[in-house]
Amino acid sequence: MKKVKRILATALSIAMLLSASACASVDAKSTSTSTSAAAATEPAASAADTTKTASASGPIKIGLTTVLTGDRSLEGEYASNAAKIVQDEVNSSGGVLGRNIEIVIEDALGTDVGAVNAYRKLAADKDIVAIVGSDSSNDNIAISSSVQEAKILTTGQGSSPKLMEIANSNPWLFQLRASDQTLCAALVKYAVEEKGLKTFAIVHDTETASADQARLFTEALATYGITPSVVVPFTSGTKDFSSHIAQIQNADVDGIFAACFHTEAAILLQQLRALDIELPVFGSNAFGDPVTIGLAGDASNNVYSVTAWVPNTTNPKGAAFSAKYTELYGDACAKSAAQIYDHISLICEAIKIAGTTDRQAVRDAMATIDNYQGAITTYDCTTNGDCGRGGLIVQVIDQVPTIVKELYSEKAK
Amino acid sequence: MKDTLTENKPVLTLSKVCKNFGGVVAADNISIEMFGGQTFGLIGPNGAGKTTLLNLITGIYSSDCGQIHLNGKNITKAPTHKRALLGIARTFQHPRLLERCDIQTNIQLGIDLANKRRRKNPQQLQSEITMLLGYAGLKNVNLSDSVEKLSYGQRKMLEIVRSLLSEPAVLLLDEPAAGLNSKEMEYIVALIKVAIEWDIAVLLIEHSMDLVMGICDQITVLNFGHQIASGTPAEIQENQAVIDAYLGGSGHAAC
Amino acid sequence: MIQRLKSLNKPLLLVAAVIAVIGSIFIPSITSSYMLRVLNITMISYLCVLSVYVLLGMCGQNSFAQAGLWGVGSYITANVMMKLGFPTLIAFAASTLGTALFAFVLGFAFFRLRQYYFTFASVGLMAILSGLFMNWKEVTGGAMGISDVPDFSIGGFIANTESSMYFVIIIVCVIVSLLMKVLFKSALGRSFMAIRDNEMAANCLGVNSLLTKSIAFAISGALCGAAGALYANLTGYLSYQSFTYQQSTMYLVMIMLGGTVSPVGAIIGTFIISLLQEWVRPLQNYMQLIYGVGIMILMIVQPEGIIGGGKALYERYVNRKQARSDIKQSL
Amino acid sequence: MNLQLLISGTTMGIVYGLIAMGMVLIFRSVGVMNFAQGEFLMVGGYFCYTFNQILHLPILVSLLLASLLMGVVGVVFMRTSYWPLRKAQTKAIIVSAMGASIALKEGARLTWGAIPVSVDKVIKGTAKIGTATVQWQYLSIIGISVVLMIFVYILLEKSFIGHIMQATAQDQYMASLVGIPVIVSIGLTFALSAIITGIGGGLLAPLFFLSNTMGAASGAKAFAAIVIGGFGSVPGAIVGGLIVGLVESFGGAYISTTYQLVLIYIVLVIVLMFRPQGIFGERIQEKA
Repeated sequence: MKKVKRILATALSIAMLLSASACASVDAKSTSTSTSAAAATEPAASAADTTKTASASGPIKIGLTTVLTGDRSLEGEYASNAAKIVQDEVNSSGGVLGRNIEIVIEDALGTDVGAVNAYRKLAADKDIVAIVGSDSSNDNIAISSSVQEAKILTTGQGSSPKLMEIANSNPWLFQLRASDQTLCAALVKYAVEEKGLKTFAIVHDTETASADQARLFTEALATYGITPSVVVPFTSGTKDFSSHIAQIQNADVDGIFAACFHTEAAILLQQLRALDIELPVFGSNAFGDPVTIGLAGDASNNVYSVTAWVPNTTNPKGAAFSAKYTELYGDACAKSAAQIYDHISLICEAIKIAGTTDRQAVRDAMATIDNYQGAITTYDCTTNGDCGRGGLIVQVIDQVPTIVKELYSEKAK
Repeated sequence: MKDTLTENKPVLTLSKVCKNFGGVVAADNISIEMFGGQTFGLIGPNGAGKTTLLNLITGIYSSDCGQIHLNGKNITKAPTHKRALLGIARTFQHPRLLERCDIQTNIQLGIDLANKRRRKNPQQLQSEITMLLGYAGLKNVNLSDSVEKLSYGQRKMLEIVRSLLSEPAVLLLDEPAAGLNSKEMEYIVALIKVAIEWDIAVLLIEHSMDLVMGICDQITVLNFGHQIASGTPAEIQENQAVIDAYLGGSGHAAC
Repeated sequence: MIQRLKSLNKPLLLVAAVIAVIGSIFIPSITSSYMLRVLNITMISYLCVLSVYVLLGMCGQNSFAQAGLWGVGSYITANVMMKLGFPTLIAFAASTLGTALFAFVLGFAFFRLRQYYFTFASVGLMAILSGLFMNWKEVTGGAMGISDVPDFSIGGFIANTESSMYFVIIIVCVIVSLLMKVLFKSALGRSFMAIRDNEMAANCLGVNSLLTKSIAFAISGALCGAAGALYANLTGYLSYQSFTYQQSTMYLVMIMLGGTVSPVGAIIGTFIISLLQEWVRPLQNYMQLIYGVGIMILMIVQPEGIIGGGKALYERYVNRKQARSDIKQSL
Repeated sequence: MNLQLLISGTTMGIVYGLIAMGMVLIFRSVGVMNFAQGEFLMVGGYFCYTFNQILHLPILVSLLLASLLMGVVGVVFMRTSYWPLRKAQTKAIIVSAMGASIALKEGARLTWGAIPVSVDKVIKGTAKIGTATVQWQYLSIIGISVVLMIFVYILLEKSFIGHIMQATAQDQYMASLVGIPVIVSIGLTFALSAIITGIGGGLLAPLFFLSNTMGAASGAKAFAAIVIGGFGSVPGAIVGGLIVGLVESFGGAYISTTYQLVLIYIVLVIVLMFRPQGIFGERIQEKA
């Protein structure tokens, strides 16, 4: 199925590139064909048609904004796959309130304007009961004012403390994720107390989440009276880390705290190990992610990472989902996918409790949910921010993230 | 309306101006004096450095040595737009108009320059425009048409009209008659007459001898950047060096 | 001939304008807040595209730094309102003039560069600005950006809803468009076009290239600054994600698509591209692909832009008509 | 440390130089900057990935096959996004190239997915140079790049095809008058450019990993390299590349890692201010 889709896509793109050379008449044709093809190969495409009128018997619509296209489209691939799984799963088990659910996906484009437009388009559809925001604190903060306006239950995937503040002051926005504050603190605790390391370097992407995590690492270290010997920031898309590594070497430290996304993480690890720097690396969630491990290969061994999710999780619900994902799509199931699974399940749960699809009722129902067992962890939505409880500290051994410590954090207040 | 002052005081003086590109001498110690209300011919075979001299006067090239004075003001170092403001107007061998604008705008551009010195009163301006367009044979073109609609000759006329409207002290015409038919030649002559009427010093680069000999008060002949002769048309026609330059091996005139 | 046709068009245009005005007044009451936001953003982009029109369309200078200037405007507003606590109008003025000044000074440095060297410098400027937007914590709030920028307000009137902001923006757009018309007819505008069509001839007509180009860049800066101020007030959240090189290229695409010959081109281009972005949403995964190919095809079909192409057609039609009438007369 | 920086700076520099060279070839032949060059890098990388990881061919074979395919891509790209607009103003060509680059990015994502992937290294492991360590992959990149550069030089200066290309680059109309089929010659140039850049992509994949957006970053730096080195000059592109690479590594180590990219562009602007034509370029004199 997937292969076919991809081959078709290639054929299409080439066909259209060629058609571009021909005259306008070709334009109409090629566009229309590709549209239909898109609809055929992309179930969600038909779902995006928001012109259907409301009806009690029709499916319950849940919105999902994610980055399908453009620079951050990795997130979207996982999200839309996961959305399909959870949609089928719920519907095959009798749906919610006896009705099927339908997940309407809009593309956040990886820009503020894109995120807001996508969100508002979903919110404008009266049938949509709740919306899952995209996997970026920036996007979630960007939409927060629209959330106030739209008065519809919205779950944010971002993990930054800033988002937590905003969520706590916004009754409609829930941050269904452990705030980095708790997780980063836990990793520092582990490195200092259980590994007994004294001096650290911090290397981080200046992009929002990573910059935040770096700040939190520093703050947590301060509680042990440790100030990082050197802090080395870099911009997203950095390919050559020699100057960064040089600074770390000069500082000569016991351990490295690192915060960035998959590609940068993998490149950083590879270049570190290539220079025979075997220092322990304590990384943000990306460092324990299958994508990073797949890229970095052996270089990812003996890397510690604080994350909420590993594909080989012990949590039965998570394990089942992870297995299903891999079976359907071939790749290992990443955090972004599991997150969508939990968000949608939680929303369905809220709808069940509310017993209606009235937006206000669903929102109130959400606020009553406490220690709900999801695929990633348990959730406590009694306050809007920092709802995901617990996390994991994993060590990568033979390219497999192995849990060395399970965390259950109290809510950050 | 000529006054005696400008009669004996040169408007534009080039003293020992020289320029060379790499080894090639484009202008070698050229000295010229131009008077208001007179036409000054500049002739010579192709590549004699006529256009270069124009570029030196307008400041597109900076001269290697020598000095240029306009109404006693030294403008040797002044940038092109300054010189234009001080009253040096020119046309180009191939007309350079605002290709993507209408004729009105092109004319207006000349008036803008005049306005930068002092505002003109509208009625007088309007009459001037109609008169000049009349002389230029552009009487019945539509001012709101794009210049793309004009013929090559008409463009050249328009360019001259534009420079005249900018009320220059000196008007430099670079081969205005090249590629024009006899009718259009007459327009050129008419326009130059207007310039003289307005007490403008006209510098005329031209290959068409009849035109030059017919209209110029003074003529200078250039060859390979050297000033080989100067004088009245009559003197020039007698001058042996000139005849050699034209008939001898060193290049030949276009006409 | 054309004169007559134009005069024939006059009443039509008037009617069209009236319809447009009435229509635009009623739009907020009939559209969703989603569509309204799209329109607001589109109109803000229109201001930025106008800035490209002034610089490229009128003065013939191509810049890739417009989104950067837009960002400068936004961050000025955010800082003036939040850190210094000034009211909207002052912030708006500060953004407009501040960005204009910024652009003017840079222009004075960059326009010593001829032809496409300026374009290169502008690419550099854009990269430098986006680097600052992302990392200069004190001013731009770093990557996290600045949230909760206050709403637009004058005296008692606070534009805290989408529709009220819609009217604010549309008023600014109309005023700016009229100013564009004035500029186009002014001596300054003519000197821009003189430089565009032939810089040397322009100099010989007393136009100071460096100064004039810098002024053009300053005006485009002012437009971007105004757009930035409105954007900050509208969304209340600024982050580096918005002010990117890609955004600058989008503005270029918009003006090229609409046609660089007149502000109308800017309007058409902006609306086509912005709305296309939203129309292709149902294609989900494929939207950007179609979008990209769409741009290519449009460019190939209308290299002069839609207005340019339209103008050509119109003139051909006029000429045909003229020719026919001439033949008639000759018979 | 400095030796380390020098070596990594140089290697990165050569890489940028390689991409820049591809851009310069196109610029010289059609006088327009190709805004989709970075995408050539990406597509080349993915072709290499397809042969190497999906069809499990040895890396060198994959590189060869990928480069052949890239030749085709180059021609198709020329035919679709340049040729129809060859008579239009250059801005139109730039815009259509931008459209093409979006289309290529998205096409690649739809074909190969958004999850970044990698390919085999030509030579695994690391080598020691004095106190510095460098991955063999870098060294092989330098090796192959140098070979490619020499190849391009010979092709352009010594071969018949090269002369055809140069003639067309100098004056398309004249070239067509003396019976050179312009479309063929331009097509060849695009193909050559795509091949060079594509191979670059294949070689970089194991170091920087493949994603549909990898083109942009490298493209930007290659652009800086061209401007610094001198527009339209092949040696300029390479020297510019080296400068960018060194500024990146040393600037990062001694000035600021946050503003690495900014530093490069500050250098670019400074160079423009004092020598607009770049180091090797010759200034374009405006004709009076």
